[in-house]
Amino acid sequence: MKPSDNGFEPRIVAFLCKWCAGAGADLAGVSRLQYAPNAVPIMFNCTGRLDPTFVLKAFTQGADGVFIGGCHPGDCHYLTGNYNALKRVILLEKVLVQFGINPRRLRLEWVSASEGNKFARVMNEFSAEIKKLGPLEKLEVSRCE
Amino acid sequence: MRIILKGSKVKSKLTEKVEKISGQNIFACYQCGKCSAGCPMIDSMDYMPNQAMKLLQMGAAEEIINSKTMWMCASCHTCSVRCPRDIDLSAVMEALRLIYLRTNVNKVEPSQIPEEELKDLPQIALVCNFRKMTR
Amino acid sequence: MKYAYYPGCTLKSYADNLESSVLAVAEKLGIQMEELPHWTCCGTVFSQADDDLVHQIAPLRILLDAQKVGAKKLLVVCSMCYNTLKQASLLFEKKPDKLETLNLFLDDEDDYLGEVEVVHFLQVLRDEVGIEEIAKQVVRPLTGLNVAPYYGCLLLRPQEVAFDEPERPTVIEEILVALGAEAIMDPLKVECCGSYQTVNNKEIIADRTRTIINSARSRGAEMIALDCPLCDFNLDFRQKESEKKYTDFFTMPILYYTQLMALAMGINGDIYGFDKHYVDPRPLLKEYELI
Amino acid sequence: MKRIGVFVCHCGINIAGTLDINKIIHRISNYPGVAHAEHYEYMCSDPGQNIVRDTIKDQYLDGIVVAACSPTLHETTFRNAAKDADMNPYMVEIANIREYCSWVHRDRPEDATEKAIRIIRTAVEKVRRNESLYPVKIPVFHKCLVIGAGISGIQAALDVANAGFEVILVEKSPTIGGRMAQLSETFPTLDCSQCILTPKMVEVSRHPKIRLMAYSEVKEVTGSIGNFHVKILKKPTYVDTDKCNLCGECVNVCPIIIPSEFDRGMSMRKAIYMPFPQAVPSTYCLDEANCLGLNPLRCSKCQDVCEPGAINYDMKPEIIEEDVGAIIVATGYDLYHKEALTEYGLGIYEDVIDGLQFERLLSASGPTSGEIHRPSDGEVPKDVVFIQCAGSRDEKHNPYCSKVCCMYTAKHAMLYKHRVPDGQAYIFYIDIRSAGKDYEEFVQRAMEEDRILYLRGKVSKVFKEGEKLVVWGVDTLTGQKVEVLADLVVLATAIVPRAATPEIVNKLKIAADGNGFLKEAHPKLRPVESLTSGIFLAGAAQSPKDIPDAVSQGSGSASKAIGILSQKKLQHDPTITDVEEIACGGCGICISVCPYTALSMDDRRNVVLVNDVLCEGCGTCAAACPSGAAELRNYTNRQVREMICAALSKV
Repeated sequence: MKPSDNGFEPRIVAFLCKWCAGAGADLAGVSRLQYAPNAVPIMFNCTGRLDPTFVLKAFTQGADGVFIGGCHPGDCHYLTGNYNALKRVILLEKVLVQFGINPRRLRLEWVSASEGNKFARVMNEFSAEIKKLGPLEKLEVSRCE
Repeated sequence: MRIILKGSKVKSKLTEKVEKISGQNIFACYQCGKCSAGCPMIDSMDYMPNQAMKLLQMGAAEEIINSKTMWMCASCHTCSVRCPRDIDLSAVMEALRLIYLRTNVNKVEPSQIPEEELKDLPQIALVCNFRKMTR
Repeated sequence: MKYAYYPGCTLKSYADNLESSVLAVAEKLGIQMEELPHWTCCGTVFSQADDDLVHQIAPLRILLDAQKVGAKKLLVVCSMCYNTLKQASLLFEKKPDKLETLNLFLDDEDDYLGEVEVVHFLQVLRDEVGIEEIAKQVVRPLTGLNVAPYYGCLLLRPQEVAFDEPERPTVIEEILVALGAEAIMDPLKVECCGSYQTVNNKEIIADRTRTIINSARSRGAEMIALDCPLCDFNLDFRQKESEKKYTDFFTMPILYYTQLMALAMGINGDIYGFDKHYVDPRPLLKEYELI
Repeated sequence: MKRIGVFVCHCGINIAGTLDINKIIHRISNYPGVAHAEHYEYMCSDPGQNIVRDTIKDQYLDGIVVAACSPTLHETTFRNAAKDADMNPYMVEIANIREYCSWVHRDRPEDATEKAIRIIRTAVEKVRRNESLYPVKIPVFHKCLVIGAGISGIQAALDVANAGFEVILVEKSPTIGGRMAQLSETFPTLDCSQCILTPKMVEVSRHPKIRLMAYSEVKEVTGSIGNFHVKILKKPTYVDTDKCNLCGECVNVCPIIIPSEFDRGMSMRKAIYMPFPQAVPSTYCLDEANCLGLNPLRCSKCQDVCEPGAINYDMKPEIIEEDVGAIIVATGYDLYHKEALTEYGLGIYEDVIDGLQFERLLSASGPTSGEIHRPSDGEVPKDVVFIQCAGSRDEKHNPYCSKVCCMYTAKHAMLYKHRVPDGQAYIFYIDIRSAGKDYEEFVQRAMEEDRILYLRGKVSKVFKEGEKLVVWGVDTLTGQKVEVLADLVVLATAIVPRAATPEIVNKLKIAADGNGFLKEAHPKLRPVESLTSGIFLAGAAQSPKDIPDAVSQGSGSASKAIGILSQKKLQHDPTITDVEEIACGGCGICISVCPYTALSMDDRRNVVLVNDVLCEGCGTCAAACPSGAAELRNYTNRQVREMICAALSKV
């Protein structure tokens, strides 16, 4: 494992639902909260759209971490999409271990539209954590060129 | 006397211990008083069962540990079967007794029971009493 | 009908009239009761502490004994023993991890598999024998005798152990009616007698006893039928204190329901043990020409 | 390959102040598929939009990406601009490089610029594979079904009908009016319930747009929003309404006497009966279950005595089929079954009654003509105990608050005092919940003016001692155990959903919550909609409610229904799921995860069908589909995978 101050900038994909986590990220922007720029957002209507293979795809394409941001339990715009996401993440964590990927590289957080602060905070925390874990090297990866 | 409340007191060790031993959530009590209304021993108690619950919520350890309430409880479970919050009050009382007894003191001293009483009392009463009132 | 039978300490001493009448009635009704060979104390009260597994060893040993003799059901007569054993068996059923810990602790014994069902004698009478069958065995109906049943706490509470409606049980009433007696509905029949407080607070028991007996009397009862030896002590022997404390208090005979059953079934009089009660029931029974 | 245009907005210095626009343009221009890249200071301004419009045409673009602020702000703006340039609006994607990038990474401009490039590339990858979409259009039947004709259903039916649409109002019992018809006087104004209700009942029966079907039940509902097909069972009343002249001779001769449901067993009725004199429709009903037999040889007393010959034993149940565009469910409530409250002796002591029974005692048209006589011996009770939260807020019974009991108990005690001035009323309560206009004042009045004794504590036990009921309670404020020798005990038993609610839930394919009440689409923002489009909820079927709330929700659901009925055709966002039949294995996993019942199995072909109208486009099915047959339009697996690659690409 590499030390965290080695200048390593992790690549992170952030799957966000547009109603809660995406809106929370908007609020972080409007509030000009500064956070680590490592995560590139990909927007869904709902975290229910999160096919587990998307996470695996991201790791095989060179992501060092995958973030999923959904609505708090009970707040899903589509009623139960976030519960499905949660179930899939729990399974994915087990699958990742099988692939030799530290499951801490996958993180699911509930972020509401009013939690700009939380969004910025978890972005910083997650980036720092992935930095500490270092680049994902255990896979034979063919990074997208 | 005025009970001085502060955060550190409300988050009382005693309450925490009672919850751990009894397995009950003290803060589930919403003070309807149904336990007290049906309690057969209440005339001999200083604090009513619901008041004991409130004192535990406040973390008023002194008041509760020096109270007669838990010793007067006869473990008849009437409060527990009727509690609308499904709190086993009987277990809470047991926890309070145990916290006291585990400091290695007896509430009832078996040797102090008069000879002629002992002659009459059935085993069941004695064993039962000692199980509840001695360490 | 064959059962492993756990008597408990008090049935062998203070309440031997309960045991002898139970055994006689059981024989008459064809209930075979085989006493566990090496039984020990049940612990008398179920420990309600979540962190106190040691106190569950006593009931566990008894359940283990029952398992050893191959019993599916363990028959208990004393309601305190019933409560303790029933609650313990339910705990082992609901929290297998606790049972596992205890099984490991008792490492020189077999593991208890959690399959013994604890049943009370009343349950057997109602569900296995049937009230009708009891009625058939009656040779000397207790006609005209006004009896108030009294249940106390431990047959009915907590809810999990109750084999009858906790607030409004009827099983003793049903039996009394089958015996030809009048069953008096007393709402205090499920109230606590004061239990173990009798050791160091007999004043309170004197009050409880007076309240319960007066309530039964005000509804026309001449005697109380109950099933718990501790309730019996409190309601019967503690009437002495009630008399002392309240000059306007009148005593009332207290009997086990099984004594009344034995009487009505015409079983040999030696087993009744009427002489063991503080309040002698015999004058009343004579009045009704039952003895 | 599609020709994609990228338009990068400076947003003044909001974006350009942090991001290196030139670098972005340079890198994006070289990205595969990008035919044109362009930047401007304010892309959302008129000149900016003109650039977009003109470039679409000049460069023959197939799709565009606007890299600017959050799509919540200007997605519609640019979609409209594209439309002006004859581009399908669904070929426009917004890359949010302001809120998600320039504003939040001001201290790291280089990294921010790289992130912006990746964000734009993901949008390019998406739009390259977007397809043109057109709104789903659905025809509408301009008719509304209202199930349940209590006050909430009546209000809903009248509102929809007054808006000019036809209404079918179905009521299970022989009369409309529901629970409100049983009430005496209403809090906090104490106006007579029937006086304010019956005019509305009459209005319903006379309204030219309302088809009232009393003594009827909904048997089957198929279809979806705009196009429901319903089958309604009209039960036979065995009385020809047109011939019946309401003489009542049939009732006089009927030999069968059973407890009256309307009076909650406080009075008796015959097998042929009218629930109450103001019933609507105003006619008799022969209750098949209790009649000695519809065979004229068995009894036939009513038929013999009926001069106009209105009694017809040959009447048969009818099934009526209707097409409707919207459905309002207002099936109401029951009281918690009283036998469950064993410690209060309800069910064995005649003088322990529930709130609705007490309403009937108070009612001027009730069995005692509004005088208070207790059921056991007809005596006027002098000490009356009211017990609140009987079966409510109780983990052993119902965990929720029944909401109306605090108010109606105050009213009961007050009305009792008005009828029996020398009597005493005691109310045992845990909390007084009197939130509502003039409600708190009402409760205070009960305490101050009528001297009703409020005791803060819950009763533990009620039992009989001679002619009296002993009530063991507590007053937690004084810390005293109290005992009342009462003549009558009134329990404010919990409000529970009607027993038939699960059946309704199944038939309509809507949902119920953990307590059995109908579940709303969103607890705050969509409180009158069910989870199924086109089906709305009203009244206590959704949760315990008082009359004003029930009426409000009735009106609310009516306005929602009118919103559908008033449209020629319904439009629906086309971002929905498609199932590719060849790939579909018919496993049905997607059906189990769909929260909108938008998917169904075609049993014949063993493939899943999508109901375009019901699908809301969450994509949960697409994520669950093991064969990739279910695809969310413009969010396909292929698109997302390419977006992932773009997000991770080297800049």
